[in-house]
Amino acid sequence: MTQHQLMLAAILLPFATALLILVTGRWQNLREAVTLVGAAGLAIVVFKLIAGFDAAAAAPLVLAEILPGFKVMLRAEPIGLVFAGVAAGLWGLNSLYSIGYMRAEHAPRQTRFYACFAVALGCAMAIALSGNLATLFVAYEALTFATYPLVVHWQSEGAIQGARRYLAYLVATSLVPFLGAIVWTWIAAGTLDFTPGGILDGRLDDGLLAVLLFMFAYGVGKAALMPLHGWLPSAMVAPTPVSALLHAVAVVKAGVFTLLKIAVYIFGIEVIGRGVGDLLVVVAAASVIVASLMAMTKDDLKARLAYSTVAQLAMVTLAVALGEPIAIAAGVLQLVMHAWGKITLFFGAGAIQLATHKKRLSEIAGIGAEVPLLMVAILFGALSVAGLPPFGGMWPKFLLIEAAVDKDMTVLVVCLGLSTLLTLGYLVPIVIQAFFRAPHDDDPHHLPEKHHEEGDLPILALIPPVVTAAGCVVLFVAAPSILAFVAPVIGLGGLP
Amino acid sequence: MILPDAILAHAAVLVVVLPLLAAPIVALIRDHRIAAPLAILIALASVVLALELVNATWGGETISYALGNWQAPIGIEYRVDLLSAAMALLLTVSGSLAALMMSTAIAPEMAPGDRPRLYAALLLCMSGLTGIVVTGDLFNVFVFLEISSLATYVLIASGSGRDRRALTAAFDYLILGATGATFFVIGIAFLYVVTGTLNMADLGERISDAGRRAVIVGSSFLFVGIALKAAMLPLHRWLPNAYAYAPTVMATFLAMTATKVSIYLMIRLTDVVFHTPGELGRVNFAALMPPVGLAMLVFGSAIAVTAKDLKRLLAFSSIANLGLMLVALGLGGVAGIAAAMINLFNHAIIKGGMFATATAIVHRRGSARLDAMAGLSRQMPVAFIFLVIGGLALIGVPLTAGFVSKLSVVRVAFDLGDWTVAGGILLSSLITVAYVWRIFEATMLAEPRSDAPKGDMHPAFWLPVGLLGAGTIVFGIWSAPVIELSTRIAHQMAGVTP
Amino acid sequence: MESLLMIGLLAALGAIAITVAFMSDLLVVAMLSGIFSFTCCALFVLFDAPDVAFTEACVGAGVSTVLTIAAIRLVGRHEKRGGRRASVVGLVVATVCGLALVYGTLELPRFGDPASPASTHVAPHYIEESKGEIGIPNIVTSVLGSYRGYDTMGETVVVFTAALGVLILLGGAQSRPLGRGEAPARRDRDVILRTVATLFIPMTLFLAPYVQFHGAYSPGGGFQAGAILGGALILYGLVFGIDALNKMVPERILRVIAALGVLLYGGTGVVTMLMGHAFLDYYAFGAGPSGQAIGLTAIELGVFMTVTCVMTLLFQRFAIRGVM
Amino acid sequence: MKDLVGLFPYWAVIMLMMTGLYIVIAQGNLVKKLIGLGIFQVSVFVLYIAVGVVDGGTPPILDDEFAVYSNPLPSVLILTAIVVGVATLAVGLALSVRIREAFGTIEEEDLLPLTAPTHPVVTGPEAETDTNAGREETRP
Repeated sequence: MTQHQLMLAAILLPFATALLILVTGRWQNLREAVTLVGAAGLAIVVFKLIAGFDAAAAAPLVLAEILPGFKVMLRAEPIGLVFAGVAAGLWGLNSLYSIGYMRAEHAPRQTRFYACFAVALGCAMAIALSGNLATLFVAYEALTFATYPLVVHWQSEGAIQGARRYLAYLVATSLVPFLGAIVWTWIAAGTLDFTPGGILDGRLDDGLLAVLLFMFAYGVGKAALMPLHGWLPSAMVAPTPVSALLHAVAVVKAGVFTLLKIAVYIFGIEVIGRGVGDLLVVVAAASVIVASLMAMTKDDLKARLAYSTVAQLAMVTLAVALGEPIAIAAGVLQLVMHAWGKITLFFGAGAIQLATHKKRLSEIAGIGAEVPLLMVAILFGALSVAGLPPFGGMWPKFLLIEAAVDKDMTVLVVCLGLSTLLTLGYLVPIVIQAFFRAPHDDDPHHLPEKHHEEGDLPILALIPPVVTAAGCVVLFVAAPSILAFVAPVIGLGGLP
Repeated sequence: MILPDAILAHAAVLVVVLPLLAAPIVALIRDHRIAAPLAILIALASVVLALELVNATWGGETISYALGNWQAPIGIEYRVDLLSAAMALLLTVSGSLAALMMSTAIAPEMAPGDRPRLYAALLLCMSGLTGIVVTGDLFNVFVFLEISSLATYVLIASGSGRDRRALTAAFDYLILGATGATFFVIGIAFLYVVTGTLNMADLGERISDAGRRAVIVGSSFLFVGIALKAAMLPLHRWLPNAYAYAPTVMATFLAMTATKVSIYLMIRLTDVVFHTPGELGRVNFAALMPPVGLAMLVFGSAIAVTAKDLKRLLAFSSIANLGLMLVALGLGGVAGIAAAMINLFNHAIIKGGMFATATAIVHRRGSARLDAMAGLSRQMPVAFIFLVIGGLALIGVPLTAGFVSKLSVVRVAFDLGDWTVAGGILLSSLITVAYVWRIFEATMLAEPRSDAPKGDMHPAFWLPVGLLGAGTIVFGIWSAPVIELSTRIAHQMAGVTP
Repeated sequence: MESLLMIGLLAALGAIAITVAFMSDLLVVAMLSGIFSFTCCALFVLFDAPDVAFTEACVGAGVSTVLTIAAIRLVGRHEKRGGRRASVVGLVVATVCGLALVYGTLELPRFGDPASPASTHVAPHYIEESKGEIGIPNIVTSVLGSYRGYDTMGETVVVFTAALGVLILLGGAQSRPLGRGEAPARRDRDVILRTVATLFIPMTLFLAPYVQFHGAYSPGGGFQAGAILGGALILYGLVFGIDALNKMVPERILRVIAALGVLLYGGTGVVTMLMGHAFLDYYAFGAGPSGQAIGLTAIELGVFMTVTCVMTLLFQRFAIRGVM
Repeated sequence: MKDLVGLFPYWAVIMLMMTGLYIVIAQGNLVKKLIGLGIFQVSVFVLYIAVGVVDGGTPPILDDEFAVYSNPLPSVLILTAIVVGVATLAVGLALSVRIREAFGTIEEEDLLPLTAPTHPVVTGPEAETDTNAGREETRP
């Protein structure tokens, strides 16, 4: 298949899967088999796309023209392919986990769940492969609406409220600042195509460019830059596999990916680096520290992880704002590493809940003995997210600090170091609590007569976290090849 | 295209006269099972005629048809350009879709013997509105305005089989409509006195020599008369009740046509009578439109959030969308008129689709109250999907026609550097999200009633709902037809060759 | 002399209008509005518009008043006073509009100016050419029937639409037929009325065709004739009871003829079209005035049929309805 | 000054029109509104006819004796408008009859609470007769 056909296949395959899920919804096993086959197929397609990628031959594929000049257009490029690879690779694992989780929870409306999940993946693929800002916006909006039914899944009063906040934040930011910024860009530059080196240089003066950059940074609400991060904790009302999707696979990732694309292909890295992004650096760095501190205060495991995401992904915004090739490289790597690390943590949190019906940090004391393998996986994920070797998460932190040093931003270097400590501070206690504390006897949720074991845990809920934890280690080794893959488009000479 | 030349030569007048003369025949038929197909057939024949008109005027030609062979300004002239032809197409298509649904939709609320008369009233309303858009004579506009208005009052009042408030809604509209029409007549009087002609084109030529004050007052009164029919703030009071209490199928037709014709008149009078693009008369009404339009946008959306009934919600949403059209019109220029036309056509499709779906829901469940629609997503999944499509289009989600509409106006505003307008439009879509989401939460998340009637849409609604829903999507992706048409119209209006 | 008369009539009109605003007995108000219309008729005659005066007398003062009174019988006669807020709004709106109009008149040609654009642009064609083109002396009839015949067709359709509307609103399944003996006419009294009516109705029956066919030479035509005949039938119904009227002209017949009138008018246009001419181009029936004469006769007949039947039908519908 | 005197008839007619408009807006009784509308419209007709008057002219019926005729066009337009007026009146009256039957009143003030969107749905013409204000007066 040609690149064009592969791109179309990558987008259409999840939609076709969704359709098949709806058709086969009545037969649970068949429906879940369809999901898995779809996920495997997508992984293969994206792998072929990456393997066959040739920067010189990557021609755009125009699908439609919504308004004259506002085209729906696809084009493969390295950063997008990296995102596509992450999303496609994690969909299969997430589906396996979903099957285990949803069956164990006896969740209703599972057909809708799997179908929307597939649609969300299709939208993520479209975002990854978009050839211009217009297409990216279209897919970005579609992703918001496709994930709404997932967030509201339990349809309890709390779920409805949380989903409302989720939608309000994302739609409000995308329809006002984001769309406004897109139209402004469109008028100023006369095009929306992603062009290496950017399209805005010389079209607007630097002051206005800084304003525009802020409109994008806050318009892309999915990037959850503080103070517009509120939707992310609200969305925790969703089932855990959905949280994993939001945090690791598609949604937040789509947000920061959008920012990366805008930095590289709309503004141009040098343009941002010459001072346009300076204010955003401050905001993003503050976001990193504040969100980390807030994470430490949360007792609910998933809430803690949510604030952790806000902090970790603010680093990508920070990378974007620095406007240095190394920083962008760090941003791309952070996108990958955080996905694998954070999905491990969410899988773990969900599995703990399945196995022990506990979801608070204070409740899980002593469960390490019951679910040792799971807790080790969680530890791997935590260390990777914190940025310690030998886990993939080390790379982006390292490169980001290097970029800050390059720019002589001593304060920023301190900030980043502090953030690593804070991350350890809010993630490692999970493991410590589980292994080294004795269970409280007065815990009302603790049922002494029933001893929890990993045997209680559906095997499908245990394998995915273990695999992703192992992935974190593998990525430590694989990171240089990812860097080499994206290096040409971001103007990174040799490897650092 | 497909009709013989002998008919083609008269297409401009036939598109009006055919339904006009068919109405008495339909009204006389006793058996509603014969009257309904006849009405549908006539409406479809009008669509064919309107298509021919579009075809004939596509390249920028203007068809002039002298009625009674008395050349204007001695006699009455039908003057069809692309704008008129496209409007005629919109009107006849809307009429046909309403006719297709009508016999099923009103069956529960109207005795069989009364139905043929209602079909006749629909035909009269349609041909009256079509008469307005094809004529080149100002007084003839008034006559056909009255035909359509009288028919509209009756169509609205016939909703009293479900809710007696339809009667007061119709009466309110009658008083306001008749007052508006009288204002229109006063306006004509002033313009006639100072120019001596009723033909719009002739008026346009002679108006430059006319007394300025008389023209200002005349055009102001014309404008107020039209604004009343266009439900322009603060003259909008009739619209919510009229749409909410009219039989839903009639509300579908009205939402697609009635206010649109007023927008047409604004565009037409801007161009033909007053000849100063961007301004209506020597008073700069164009400057008035963006603020009023923005106010309508915000006000309509805000009230829609509080509505407890789907039809009322859609009615207030219509006010908001009319505001958007006025904003586009007020921005002026070729791009502004084009954006207004894009909005006009797309909104007719979107809102028509939503009202048509509401018709199907009311037909099945007897009510469109939001609290009575719990569980709709499971019990009427097809209707629910079309509500979702329409709702997303109202928000302006990409890949729907609503996005094309909104983006085209925002683009013009940005181009002109009008930040308030651009920002206002974008912000107002947030309120849209709020009211559209109320529909979704009511239909998807609320606990269904166990006694809700079973079954999805009646087959009679499949075609209209399906067509309009498909149009919402198709014109959101492949917007070229609507944009090409609107741009050609705008060019023709501004006298520029594309 | 004429100016004095004009001022007097206008003053009377003003007085009536203001009285209407302050009276709360609807019956009196309805009568006053009839008088208002009649006074306007006098003004129309004074302003050289006898055709309009004729029509206003038949339709505005006659049929309208009867319909209003028939409706008042059903809705109650006394109005409730109140609504201070509304009167303030009304006063403001009316004043603003009035001042705007006065401002607009400041540059209008003065009253009766022969050089005004209205008198010099299109109208001279009608006055000078209609004799040759249409061949009848009454210019109003020429313009109404031929030059602007399409408007007149629209007007006929408006009348038909009104009938259709009233039939839907007060007819069919929703109608509540009046019980026998409830009819508004009281046979025991009103001897004088019955006697006068017996004399009057045949006279009007003669008058109607005269007005119809003499419309080419003097004020009159299909509308006026229709309104007169309709008025005669309404009078018959008022005096001898609605049942008698129904017996004489059943509603179904009225409906059919009303529709046929519209079809006759429109059909004339369709025929001219089939003969290869424009819609409503009467020259299709023959060159010069002879063709026009055929066309005008046909359409005037159509108007006459529709107006007569609709006027009667409207009255019938209101009269037949029982009081709640 | 002479010009202003020449405009006097117009102003008198405008006064009449505005009285009619005032009745339409300010009066709460539906039939009274319709009558006000009638006065408003008839006054507009007078304005039209006044516009068509030509000094020393005669009615536009051709005769060898006369040379100056008043403008026939306004007459034609007003003939049409009169008929439109009565058609609107008829439909309006029919509506007020139905409203009286359905709500028991034709006073705007009393109708407002009964027609508020929050009022429960009532179908059919005779469903509610709780407001019987003025019922006795309906029989003349």
